[in-house]
Amino acid sequence: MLHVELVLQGLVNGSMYAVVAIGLTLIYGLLRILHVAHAGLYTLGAYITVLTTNATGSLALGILAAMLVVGLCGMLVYRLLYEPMLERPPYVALIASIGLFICMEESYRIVFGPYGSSFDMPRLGERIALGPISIAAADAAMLVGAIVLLTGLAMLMRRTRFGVAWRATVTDPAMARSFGIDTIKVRYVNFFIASVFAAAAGSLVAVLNNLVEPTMGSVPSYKSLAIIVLGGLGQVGGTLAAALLLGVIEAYGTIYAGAYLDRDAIAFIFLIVVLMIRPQGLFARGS
Amino acid sequence: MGAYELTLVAVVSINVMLALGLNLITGFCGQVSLGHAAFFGTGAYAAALMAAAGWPLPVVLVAGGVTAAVLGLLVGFTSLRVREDFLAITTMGVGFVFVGFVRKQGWLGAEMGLTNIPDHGLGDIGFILMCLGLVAAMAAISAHIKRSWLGFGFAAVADDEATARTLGINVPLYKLAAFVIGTFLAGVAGAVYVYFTRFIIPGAFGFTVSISILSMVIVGGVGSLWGVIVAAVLLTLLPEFSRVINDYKLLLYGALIVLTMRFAPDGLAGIVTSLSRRLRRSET
Amino acid sequence: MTTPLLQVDAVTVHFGGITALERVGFSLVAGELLGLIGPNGAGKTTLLRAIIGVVAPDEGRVHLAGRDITTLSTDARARLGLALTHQIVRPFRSMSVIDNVVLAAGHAKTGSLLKAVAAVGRVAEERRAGELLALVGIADFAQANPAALPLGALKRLEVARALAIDPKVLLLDEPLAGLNSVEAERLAETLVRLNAGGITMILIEHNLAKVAEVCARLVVLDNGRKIADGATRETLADPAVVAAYIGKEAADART
Amino acid sequence: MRIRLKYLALALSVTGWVCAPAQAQDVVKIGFHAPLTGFAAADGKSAKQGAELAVAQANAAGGINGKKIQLVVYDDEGKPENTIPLANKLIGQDKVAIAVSGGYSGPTRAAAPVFNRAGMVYLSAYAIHPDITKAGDFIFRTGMMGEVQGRAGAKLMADMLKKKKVVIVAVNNDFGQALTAGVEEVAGKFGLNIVKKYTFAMPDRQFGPLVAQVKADAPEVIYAPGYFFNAGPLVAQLRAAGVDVPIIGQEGYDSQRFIEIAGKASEGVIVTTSLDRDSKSPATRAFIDDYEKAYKDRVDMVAASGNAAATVAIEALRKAGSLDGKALRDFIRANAFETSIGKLSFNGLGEVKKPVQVQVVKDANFHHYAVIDDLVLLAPPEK
Repeated sequence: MLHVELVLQGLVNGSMYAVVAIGLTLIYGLLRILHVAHAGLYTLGAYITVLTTNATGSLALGILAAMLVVGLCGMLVYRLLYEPMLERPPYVALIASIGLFICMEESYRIVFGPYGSSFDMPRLGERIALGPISIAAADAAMLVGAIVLLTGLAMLMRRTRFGVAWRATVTDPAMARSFGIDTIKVRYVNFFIASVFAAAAGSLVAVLNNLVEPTMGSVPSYKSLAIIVLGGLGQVGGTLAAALLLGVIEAYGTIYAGAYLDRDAIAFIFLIVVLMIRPQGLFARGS
Repeated sequence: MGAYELTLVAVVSINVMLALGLNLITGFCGQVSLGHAAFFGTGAYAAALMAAAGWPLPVVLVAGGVTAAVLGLLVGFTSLRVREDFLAITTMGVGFVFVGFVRKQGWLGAEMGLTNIPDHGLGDIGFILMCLGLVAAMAAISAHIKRSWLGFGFAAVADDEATARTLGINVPLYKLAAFVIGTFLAGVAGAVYVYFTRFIIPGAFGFTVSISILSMVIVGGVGSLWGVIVAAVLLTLLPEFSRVINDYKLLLYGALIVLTMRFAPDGLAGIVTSLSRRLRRSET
Repeated sequence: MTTPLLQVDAVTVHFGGITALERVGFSLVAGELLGLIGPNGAGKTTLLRAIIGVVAPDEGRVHLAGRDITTLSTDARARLGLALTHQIVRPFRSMSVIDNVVLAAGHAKTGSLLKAVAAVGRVAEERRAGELLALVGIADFAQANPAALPLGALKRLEVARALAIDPKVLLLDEPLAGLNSVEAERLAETLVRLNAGGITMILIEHNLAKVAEVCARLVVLDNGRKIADGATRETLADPAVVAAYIGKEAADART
Repeated sequence: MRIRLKYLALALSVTGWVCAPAQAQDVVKIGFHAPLTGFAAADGKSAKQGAELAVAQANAAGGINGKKIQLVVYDDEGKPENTIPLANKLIGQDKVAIAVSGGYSGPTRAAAPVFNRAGMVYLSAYAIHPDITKAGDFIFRTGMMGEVQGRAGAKLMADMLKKKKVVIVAVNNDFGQALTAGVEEVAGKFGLNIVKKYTFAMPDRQFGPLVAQVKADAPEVIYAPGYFFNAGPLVAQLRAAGVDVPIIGQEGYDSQRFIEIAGKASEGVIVTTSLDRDSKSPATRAFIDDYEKAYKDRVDMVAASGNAAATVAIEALRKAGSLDGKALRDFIRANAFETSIGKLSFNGLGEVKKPVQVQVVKDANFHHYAVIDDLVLLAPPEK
């Protein structure tokens, strides 16, 4: 029974990683940018969710507002920061992104204060029983939220014009343009969708922890980088699998290796071992 | 100079040493590392153990450097296996594994850190002179490497590994050399840090330290020696200058990095080069 | 008969499920200028890459001056005297044109870490690089940034840089492509002169008239297999070679 | 009363301007550093506000022999190496008379030898590392050492709650390590059985696997050293998982934010701390009331600790008869101080001697539960 719960909790954490990292991998896949500031947008999403919900009393409205505002912010980040540096070596965008992330965290601290914020009314504190096992309602919400979001993304990628355009642009931008695909628009929409995922992750975590803080993006900022690398940079399915796997490994690591290693160290030892064996990532397709 | 300025010089010196070391790896040889603090920390822990065991200062400095270089060699081997973005993330992972490991090691003081480090015995002025001497030596080493055929080879590796190979350059060996020399400098900086603070804790060698060192290298201008030194000094002193605006200090720091990358991605060195070029053009 | 300078035995290269080269072998005597021809996709570039070691063959051996170099790294092969020019130019874009050549001319220094650390002076290498740039006809561009150069000049930079490592065997992957006819004529003359001066060469070239003019002997590849190897005139008349080219052209014409 | 508040506001606005040029003879300066940016910024802000309040109160009451007190505040960023120049700046440029640390152990350990060498009194408000006071006899600690508080926790669990089977879930830093060590030190004496020990990282907010494991361990009590930002989610997740045994927290929990985050789950959580919310002592009442008025926020332990350390500094400046470091040191060593966290006196090492407050969360507020004043058990080290 303990193992069922450990795996389940690992999947809850893993699904949170997945929702953050999916956005990152969409951006990497298209533009080869390691978008560290993605975690700053995630924090913004969490704050907007809590503040809007407290102001209006509606969690749904809070989440919606977060997704919309953060999605637009993501496009803005692309327009103002990344677009002019696409021709530069990749570390330029990486360092710029780190600088932006520092700015974001500091702005949140200055504007919202260092203590963090919570919902006026704690939400989803109950527990749902599913036969012999039971799960906290907040955990269930995280899992269901992640499944809905990721299914939505899968449908978007498979069934819509944008999905086709996205995949064409990733494979060969010049070819995509010659087929009449507006690759510039694809990039903007891509940033919008990725940022919406960041916001959604922020909303879910706000509900899960009942706490949003200026520095809450720090851990996702580097851990999601590890995940997209494990998943084979730019691979959506690989990222999902890597996130869930890492969640479960960390769950076991926390319990059984906690005396020797930090939780973050467990994640990165896993990463390094995998990369030494498969330098292209765990789930990358063959070159 | 008062004690304040003297200690500030020590802090700046340590950061310049770290930036010079990373500049060899990332600037000269093109291997982006997000885990430089791990080598800094390795040197510091080795030095702390040696100093507490009673070894004299010169031995401790060298031991710090050598221990860090051994880890540097190991990480260098990973750079032969993974490249570019993968290498950046791998080195970031090395940083986290280092801190995560040290945090749990009783013999390294775990969270309480290592203490009982003897005085360096040089006096305040003597210590600062040692710091400046080390900075000068490291700058001289960097300058020599840059001028030498080793530096020429590094530039080729940074530019295009495969082509460098067809010209007879043993790329793996060059990369390992960059990692070993660069991390040796970081280890020496770690030993200096130990004598400066007289205790160490795992938190002093975390990811943010790696990021701030890398920022110095990039803001200075990748590969430019003086640019990196100037950036290391400026970025270290920025919080001191901006104590007036305590609350906005870190915001300013982040904004500076963003603006540099956005408008002058070649860093300070790039700004100066383009200015001098413009000046020359207007003269003719 | 003396030992061949370069000996390629039954080299096979697979990319995924595709066989790029299948048991290709030939040998090269010192002083030869060998033409390597074949239709697009025949495996010519892959063969040069396998000889220099950028591509690892799945089977087969490569010998240079009697020494088995199959397991050596690219840089070790370069130090033993193999040089390659790229079909798609790859200058070091962070260096000036002349520095590209100076670096190669310093191969004796960069070949060993200890020498590389100790050595600073570049005078001899700069002189040699200047000569080579003049030889290939781009001395005027010496201080320019490669990014500012026309393709023709970059193709000649490739040749100058490869020559600078003082190769025993020079592998030339379409050095004349992208040059205008005057440039191509001049570079071809230079290559012939260098060959006469003792440098052994393998030349990939599309223009069969040019090949016939320059090379005494040809190796012909088609679909990863060697279909002919011999004196230029006889080889070009070989029905199998004609069929490979014409078949290819016919096939191209159909699409 | 109205006049007093006006002074308070004025004093607050003055202390905000760190670099305002002020003639040395007009003011007496107190040096202060805390982490105002980064992950510990919340604690830094509380400590700063607590200290500022002490200064404002003292200035409203006439300052020091007619001179105004000025608090010189710097951000230590939580970095030891940065705090060394900072301490030297406070001594050399700002010419402060005494200094207070509102920071964590790392920066405080780095600064303590600097102040001690300069012969200047330095008071650590809430950093827990044992090395701090070992730097010399000018260094005092008004907060509890981690080990001492850990011992109090052991007594609370074994003696007062009569629970013997404990699982420890500690934050992985010096605070968690020291508290754990304190419990372990006296576990035998109290017949406490430490079944399992786990740690979590400072930024962790999700404890699913730990919660599942603790539930399987079925302890009688959980000892969980951490801060409100870890403890809020941890307690909520433990309760949501149906773990209903008592949870023992420490001064890191002591913030209204803990209750806001954990919500109903916080009810019944017992913490060992320094601040008694139900205290009748005038010093404590004045602190709580003025703080909540001045900052429109609830007090927390860190604010109280910053306030108490600054109060000791101000009392010494006022009554030692000289601003000389030795005089201040001797005065602090020889006297007891009435502060927001009770009556403080110091042992030969400079460690505070005071009882431990035990508070329980009831109706969304901290309330008095008990006091542990076993001075033998709580005796800090003398060497």
